[in-house]
Amino acid sequence: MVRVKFFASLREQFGAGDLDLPLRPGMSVSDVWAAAAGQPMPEHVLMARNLEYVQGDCAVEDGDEIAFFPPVTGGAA
Amino acid sequence: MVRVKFFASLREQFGAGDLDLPLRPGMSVSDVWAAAAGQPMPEHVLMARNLEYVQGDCAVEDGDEIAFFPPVTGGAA
Amino acid sequence: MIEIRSQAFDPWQEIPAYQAAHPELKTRAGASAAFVGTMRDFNQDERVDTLFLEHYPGMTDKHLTAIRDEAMQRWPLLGAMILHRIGEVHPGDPIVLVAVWSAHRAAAFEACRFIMEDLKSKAPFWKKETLQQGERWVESNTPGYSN
Amino acid sequence: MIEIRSQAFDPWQEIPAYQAAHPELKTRAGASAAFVGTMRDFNQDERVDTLFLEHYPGMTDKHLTAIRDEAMQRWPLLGAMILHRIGEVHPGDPIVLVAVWSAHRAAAFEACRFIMEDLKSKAPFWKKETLQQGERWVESNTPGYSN
Repeated sequence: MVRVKFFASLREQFGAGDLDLPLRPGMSVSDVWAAAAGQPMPEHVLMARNLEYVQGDCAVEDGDEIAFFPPVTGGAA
Repeated sequence: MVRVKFFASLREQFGAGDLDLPLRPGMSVSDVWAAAAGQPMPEHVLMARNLEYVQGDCAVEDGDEIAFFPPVTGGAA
Repeated sequence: MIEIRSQAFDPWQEIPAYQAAHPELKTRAGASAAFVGTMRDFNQDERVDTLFLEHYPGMTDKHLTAIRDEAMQRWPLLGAMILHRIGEVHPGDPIVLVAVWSAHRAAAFEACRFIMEDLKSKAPFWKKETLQQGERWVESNTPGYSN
Repeated sequence: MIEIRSQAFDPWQEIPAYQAAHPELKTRAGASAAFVGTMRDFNQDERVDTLFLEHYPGMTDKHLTAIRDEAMQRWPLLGAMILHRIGEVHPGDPIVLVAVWSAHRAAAFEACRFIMEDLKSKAPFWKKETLQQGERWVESNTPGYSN
């Protein structure tokens, strides 16, 4: 199983809750996006695997938490 | 007349009070030092004329306030 | 100290509270530098009424801790605090506080700015603005260096 | 606000007091940066008991005002305060406070540091340290940039 999370505008677009997906052999983070979102990934989407930033070609393992979110805008001014 | 002031270590060395000197024609700030201190100027002494930093060759006028002091050490850390 | 807080805070009370909890700073830290980011009532020429700050719990903590640890490694800091708001924020409310302590000022100035820039580029927070009409997600941060 | 003060002050009370006196900062200043320089109990490996801060009245005011004005010209600041102690100071006492406010953070960080460096190199203050044995004038300031 892979736990999928979306944040901010992506969360509003693809659903507020967490999503569990079955792990397929050789699955990458981009594959998780395709399976969960069902459409091409927009530009500038950031990806994290188990709370660390990764690229789309990063391999996914059973039990991973994969997150997708837009550019971060913390802080102020 | 020229009002002469020393600060910090120079004040302790050359007297705490202000000093009034007669103005001589063509007098520079360095000449004021020589007349007031009676010895060569140490390295790194800073000079001000009427509250503005100047060099030793700056001309002095009647009524000026001339100050001599070591490198400044305000602020902290 | 790293904290994500869902309630309003006063940075000028948080800093002395941190100092009181770290009494060794008092006579050893010759320098402290602090930055406070506050919600403005205008952004991109539009009036903003409220701001909602979302984050990624777990990842936020982890990244703020990593940023603080990297700053402590790069500069000889005696203390560092990062406090960040989440939830609903109103104009004039502080959003982020970064404060650092060191023996001398160069480390304090540089580490404070480093932490703030790293936070803005890496920590997973997102802002949604409520305008006079409608809402919008803030799409990117303003640049942190003027050149 | 520019002030030379002969009594101890608490920077974390002075900053909110300045903000309270300038209510326009509250929702317009997205960024504030502050620096506090505090007396340490050690300098050059020697224990320091007290510090006496002398200045050149008139010239100090004039130069701090000029430094503040130059910073306001170079960066779009919404507010700036410089507060500097004179007289007898004890370990842990704040000596200098510089705080600035601006819409965005780059100006706040840069102006705060500029004011502090300019103050240290130009404002006519001098420090005399009382050690366990004897006294000494501090001869020069530590460098403000690490490179």
